[in-house]
Amino acid sequence: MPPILRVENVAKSFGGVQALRKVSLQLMPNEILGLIGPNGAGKTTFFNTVCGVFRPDEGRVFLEERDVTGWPAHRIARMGIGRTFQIVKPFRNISLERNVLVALGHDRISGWRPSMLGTGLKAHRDEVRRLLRLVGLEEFIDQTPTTLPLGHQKRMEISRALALRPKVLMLDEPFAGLSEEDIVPLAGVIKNLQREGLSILLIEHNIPHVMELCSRLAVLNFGENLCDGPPEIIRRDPRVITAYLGS
Amino acid sequence: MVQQFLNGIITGSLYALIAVGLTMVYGILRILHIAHAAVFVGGAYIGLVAYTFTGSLVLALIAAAAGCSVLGYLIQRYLYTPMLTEERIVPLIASVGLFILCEDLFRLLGGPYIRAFKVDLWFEKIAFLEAVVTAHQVLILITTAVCLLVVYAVISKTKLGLAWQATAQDMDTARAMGVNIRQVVTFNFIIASSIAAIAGVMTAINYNSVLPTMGSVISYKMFAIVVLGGMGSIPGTVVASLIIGMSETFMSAYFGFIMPRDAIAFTAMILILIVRPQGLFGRAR
Amino acid sequence: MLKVDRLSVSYGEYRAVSEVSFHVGQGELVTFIGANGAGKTSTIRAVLGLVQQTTGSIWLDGRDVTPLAAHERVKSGISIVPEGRKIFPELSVLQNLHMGAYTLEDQTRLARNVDWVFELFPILKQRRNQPGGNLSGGEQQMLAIGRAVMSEPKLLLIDEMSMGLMPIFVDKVFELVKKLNRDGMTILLVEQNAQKALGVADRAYVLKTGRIVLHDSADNLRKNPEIQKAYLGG
Amino acid sequence: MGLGYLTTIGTLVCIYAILAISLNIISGYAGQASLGHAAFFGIGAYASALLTLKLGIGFWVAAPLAMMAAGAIGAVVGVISLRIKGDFLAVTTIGINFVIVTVFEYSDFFGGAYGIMGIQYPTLFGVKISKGYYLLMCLGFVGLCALFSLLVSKSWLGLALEAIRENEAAAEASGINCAKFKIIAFAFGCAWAGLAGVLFAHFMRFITPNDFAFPISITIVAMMVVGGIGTLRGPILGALLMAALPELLRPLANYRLLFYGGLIVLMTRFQPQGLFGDKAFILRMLLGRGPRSMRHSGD
Amino acid sequence: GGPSSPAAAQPIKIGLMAPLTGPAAADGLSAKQSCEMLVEQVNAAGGINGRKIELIVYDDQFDSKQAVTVAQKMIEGDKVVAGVSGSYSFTTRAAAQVFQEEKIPFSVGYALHPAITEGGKYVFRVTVLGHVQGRAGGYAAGNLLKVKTVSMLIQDNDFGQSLASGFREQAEGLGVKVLSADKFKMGEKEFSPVLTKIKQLNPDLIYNTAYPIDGALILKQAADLGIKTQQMGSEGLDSTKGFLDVAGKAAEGIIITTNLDRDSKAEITRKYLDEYQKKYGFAPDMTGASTYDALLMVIDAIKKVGTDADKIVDAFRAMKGWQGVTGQIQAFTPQGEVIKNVELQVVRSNVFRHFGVVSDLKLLTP
Ligand SMILES: Nc1ncnc2c1ncn2[C@@H]1O[C@H](COP(=O)(O)OP(=O)(O)OP(=O)(O)O)[C@@H](O)[C@H]1O
Ligand SMILES: Nc1ncnc2c1ncn2[C@@H]1O[C@H](COP(=O)(O)OP(=O)(O)OP(=O)(O)O)[C@@H](O)[C@H]1O
Ligand SMILES: [Mg+2]
Ligand SMILES: [Mg+2]
Repeated sequence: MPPILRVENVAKSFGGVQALRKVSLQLMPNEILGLIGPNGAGKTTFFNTVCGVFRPDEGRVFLEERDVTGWPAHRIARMGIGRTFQIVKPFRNISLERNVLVALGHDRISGWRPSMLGTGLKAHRDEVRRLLRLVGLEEFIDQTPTTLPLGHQKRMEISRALALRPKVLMLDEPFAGLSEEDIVPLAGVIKNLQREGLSILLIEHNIPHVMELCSRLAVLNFGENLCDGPPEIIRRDPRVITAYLGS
Repeated sequence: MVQQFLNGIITGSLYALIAVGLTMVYGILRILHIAHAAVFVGGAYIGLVAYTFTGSLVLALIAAAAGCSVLGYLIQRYLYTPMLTEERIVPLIASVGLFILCEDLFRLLGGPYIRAFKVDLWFEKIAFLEAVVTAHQVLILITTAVCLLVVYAVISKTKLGLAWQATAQDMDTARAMGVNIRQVVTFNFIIASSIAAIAGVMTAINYNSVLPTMGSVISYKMFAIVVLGGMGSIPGTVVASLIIGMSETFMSAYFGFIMPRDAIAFTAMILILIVRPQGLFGRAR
Repeated sequence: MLKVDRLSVSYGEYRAVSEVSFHVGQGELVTFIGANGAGKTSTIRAVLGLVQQTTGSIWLDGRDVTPLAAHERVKSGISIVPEGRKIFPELSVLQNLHMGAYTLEDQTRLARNVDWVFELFPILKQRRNQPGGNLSGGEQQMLAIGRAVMSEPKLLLIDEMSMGLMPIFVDKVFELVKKLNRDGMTILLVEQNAQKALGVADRAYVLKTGRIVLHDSADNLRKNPEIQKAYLGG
Repeated sequence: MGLGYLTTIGTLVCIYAILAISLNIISGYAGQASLGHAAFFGIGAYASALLTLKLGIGFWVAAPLAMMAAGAIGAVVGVISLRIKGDFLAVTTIGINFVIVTVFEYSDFFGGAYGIMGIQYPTLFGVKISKGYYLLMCLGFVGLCALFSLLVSKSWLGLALEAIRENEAAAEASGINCAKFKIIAFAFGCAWAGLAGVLFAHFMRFITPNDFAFPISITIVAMMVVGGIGTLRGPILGALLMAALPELLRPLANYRLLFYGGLIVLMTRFQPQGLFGDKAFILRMLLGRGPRSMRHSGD
Repeated sequence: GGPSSPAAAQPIKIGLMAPLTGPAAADGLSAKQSCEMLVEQVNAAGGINGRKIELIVYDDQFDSKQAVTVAQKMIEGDKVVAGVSGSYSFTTRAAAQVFQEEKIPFSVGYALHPAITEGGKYVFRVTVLGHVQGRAGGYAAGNLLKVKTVSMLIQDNDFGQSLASGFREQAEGLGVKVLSADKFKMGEKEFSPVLTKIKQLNPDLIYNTAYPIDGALILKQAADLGIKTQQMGSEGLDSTKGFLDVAGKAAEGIIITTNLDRDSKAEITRKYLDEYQKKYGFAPDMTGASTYDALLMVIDAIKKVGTDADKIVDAFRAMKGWQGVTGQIQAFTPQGEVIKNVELQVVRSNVFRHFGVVSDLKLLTP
């Protein structure tokens, strides 16, 4: 089976800082791949490069074997990559409903069809509700993100990414800042999504949950692949232990 | 050629003197402070009154700076600060309203007519290399240099300057670091307004005139400079002032009929911004 | 050291914290645990005077600081690691640290503290002249922690300490907190990693929808089966 | 009061209302600062004046052409807005206003400093429209413009613009082509401003570059802000209020401008979300909702 | 006091529009003060056939939209029998249209835009067209000053443009060479760059079409740069407070074309100058004098024929040889443009003095 997302030797530097030296990665269909590595290893930069926020200095990105390197972010999003942000970026002053609706309507908005001046957006409220319910935010549907605690905002971003009906979901530290109480159901949701056929790439420092959730781990260090493999093996890799996990 | 170069420098330094205050205000509150021009005109009027009574330019400058500090403080305290949480265009419009109000107030108080502001300095002009500089122009150059150096030193070398920058970026967090926001903002406005006052007096004596509408061109044109400099960067403002001063001078000297000076300033700004959207000294975001 | 009496925080009509009372003794390390939206951040910000609509009173060192503005409270020896890091994005790393020591007058101590922070987090030293906004999430978190300890506070408020930090550093910062506490610093810690937080704390309060529902020594809470189930993933 | 006087003011109010509504599409919905809206007002006016005078085209053909001209140049500003953002864009649009007015003022093709004279009232089926009917026609266009704005805000397009206003990075990640929609917002907003220009030119029948200078842009922004940015009723009512204000203040004679400025200060200071915005005092009174807890006082 | 008027007589209303606020407030005030003085004088002398005059003054704020509403308001609301413009060109042009449509006589003071009178027969102007005045300047340059070369500084509005085009036409016709022609914007302050260039060209004459403050700065900066060339200006500089005070000794020797001769022997002019000085404490400007004449003509016409609009218009048209503050009107063209002499004034010891007069009819007829 070909990988759904294939990244080859991408490099990216900011002025003097080489955030990615050479990173390759393959995400197989229907897997949860954990991307871990020390702070500043280049994980977020990697996400941004794949999603089209940055153009890589070198290397190529393939989505379902199609070269999408250098495509603008919105096109990649429409091609089927949904993502969340490490530092949350909600649409701050509009309701959660409209936050999610934006992504839900991406295909309606993109084309010049009659639906663009469409009949009430309200018609999609049920779908939005479903997406918010998934992450436990249904009751906040009419509130704006500014009035919600950080943890809620992060979960809203997952709903929003799912509204794109993506093939690949990329989550940047979804558990950070969430209490254990909230993580457990969210991890369940992620697992479910995978079962329903989504491929998921996950950056996370919460090792116990990563180990449990991911079928495979890839480790970045100083902008390079350190190693990858099943969680049990990675956990015992001495290089990973010294660079990242600690005793 | 030498003369044109001098003309450019002098125009540029007057611009810098006015724009630096705007840059400071923008730098800390992120407000496009149109009413800065009203402070500038206020300075010219106060200076004129003080000079008429005392006959001393130094006293006139001090009086203008003091008066405008109060004006600046009031604007900051009772108009801008309560509006900080609003959309940024709201304080801008408030500022426009204030500018209209002040301009008309000056007209009502000082009459619509132009008033001469004649100050004789200890020499009249210096001629060298087939160029001429008047005493007023020399005074402008010196004042500008001193004011700008002082501001630059404060901002880049002192804790207060650091607090200014921090406050500009995140007021809440700056407060959490122990910055007395109110004091810092007040101080910023006092310095900015004092410099505007000094610029007002300098402009008035250079052109031997004070009139209610002398701020109207300045009110928006200075933004071309502030933006070109990178919004909030003092060295950027100085360089931008000189660029605009020079381009206006050389354009109007050699192609004077193509467009008015304001349009030259804005054209220069737009062209440079298209190449460098963050301004000359701004940081790319 | 810190005594909070019937503190309430509202946002408009919504009351996020209702009448919570708690205290943190001199040299204690106290932690707050609670789900998202329980009101932890609101409480911490209220202690520092950063939220507007509050009622109740806050005592610091036996002094009523309720009428004081935020910056005055900071002067009397509080500092904070804010939720979401709140790094000054356009100040350099070094300038960010200097801002942390805004209330510290002594230049030599400032320089020493900078060195100390750089020693704790070597990556910050490498990035010292870069704008804080360009750092990675974890690097920013380190900077936020470093910035907070720069002023040698008497009372340190930490909102989400380990957020975004890699595992080695999680251990490291908990050790750091423990050490600071042992050296005499009073600490109020909000942390999602309840397991670790209870491991270092002396006492803990459990918040739920704006109220304190439980309060006990850390050891006892760790053994409490309900807490284990809800917050410790056990 | 005389009918002619009232129709004159009414027509001007309509023209301003179209300007404020159209600016609101750019600034209120899409969140893009524009302090040069008068330039597009001018483009519409000049285009229609020249088309009718020089080419002898009728009003009803010239009007859409003029709208297109303004919209096309608006789209160019949209392209510029992709690169220059935020306050930089705001000041750039001031510059664009200056440059465009300079073009009118310094090229003989546009009548130079003398302006353009002899523009005619439009005819409908060969009959010259009278002042009263012209006002009705303008009202009709205000209605169309408001309807357009309403459709935008209720449609996917409006949602996309809102997303761009709130956060561009997140909008891109949600599949929104920010570049395209910014250009669309500018193009539509400016095209409507162009229509206002058409109406203005044929009403005044004499236009000079002065009529489209930067202070007019500021007036339009002020109408939008004073009324309530981001809403539809805000700009309309704001235009009504602000365009009538100079006449309402006429009894103050010499103190007119003083009060005008003062009122702007007071309105923005105490009703920063607009007199008719969502949180407005007036609206609350009318709808009988009790006073909400006041905003926190700033430090 | 004059004879008391019958109580039943309604006052005759005449409208005045002027920029009383905004950037041109000084000129508006001059116009308003002059007209108020005139109305006081006429009323004190018993009014017109026993009826008092009531002056309705409106502010146009230097805005053509307001000019239109103000015109409507004075015609419909106040039912004025005639209107007077003490305002600039573009506002006056916009208002003229309304007066023409409503068929109310409109007498224009100092606005120079050529198209103002194009509106129709109800619109008149008491000052000469900018183009004509420019021609007079060119004539003076070539024939009286006998200069060979000239540099022009042209204000980029209709005022400056029309003066400059007339000047250029006439001067070039007389063999004067135009070395440079630079435009500048109203409110410009820094002329050193262009003056530096002009200094190198070294013309015999510098002609500017500036308003008072800009003109004062041109002269002052020219003096600072050591330029000793003869200067010439237009009625735009005919202001004591705005021009002479600011330019100071730099103004010495400049010649301007205007329609107010401050050394005039005519009694009406003397009286105006003296009384204005007495009443307001400073010497009046051309803008005041012209607007005064515009109003005075209306009053004289009403005295003759009553308040019927068409009769007033006809009376206007018949006013050959009418003497006003700003000189004697030779005739009106069918357009409604005035034909009268252009005065040349020179500044000596910081006051305007008589220098000459241009009275060539061929040149003065638009
Ligand atoms: N815009 C930028 N300019 C300069 N340097 C940058 C920029 N963005 C990231 N960096 C640097 O690149 C490196 C990689 O950053 P990145 O955000 O990808 O790390 P990360 O692996 O996501 O770390 P974390 O786990 O802390 O989030 C960091 O050292 C950071 O300082
Ligand atoms: N600015 C605000 N306006 C309105 N409501 C707010 C605001 N900030 C927080 N809230 C509400 O107050 C409640 C408490 O929020 P707070 O941020 O204190 O929770 P928390 O315990 O820190 O949560 P988290 O663990 O997610 O950080 C939440 O329900 C939130 O919705
Ligand atoms: Mg990261
Ligand atoms: Mg929190």
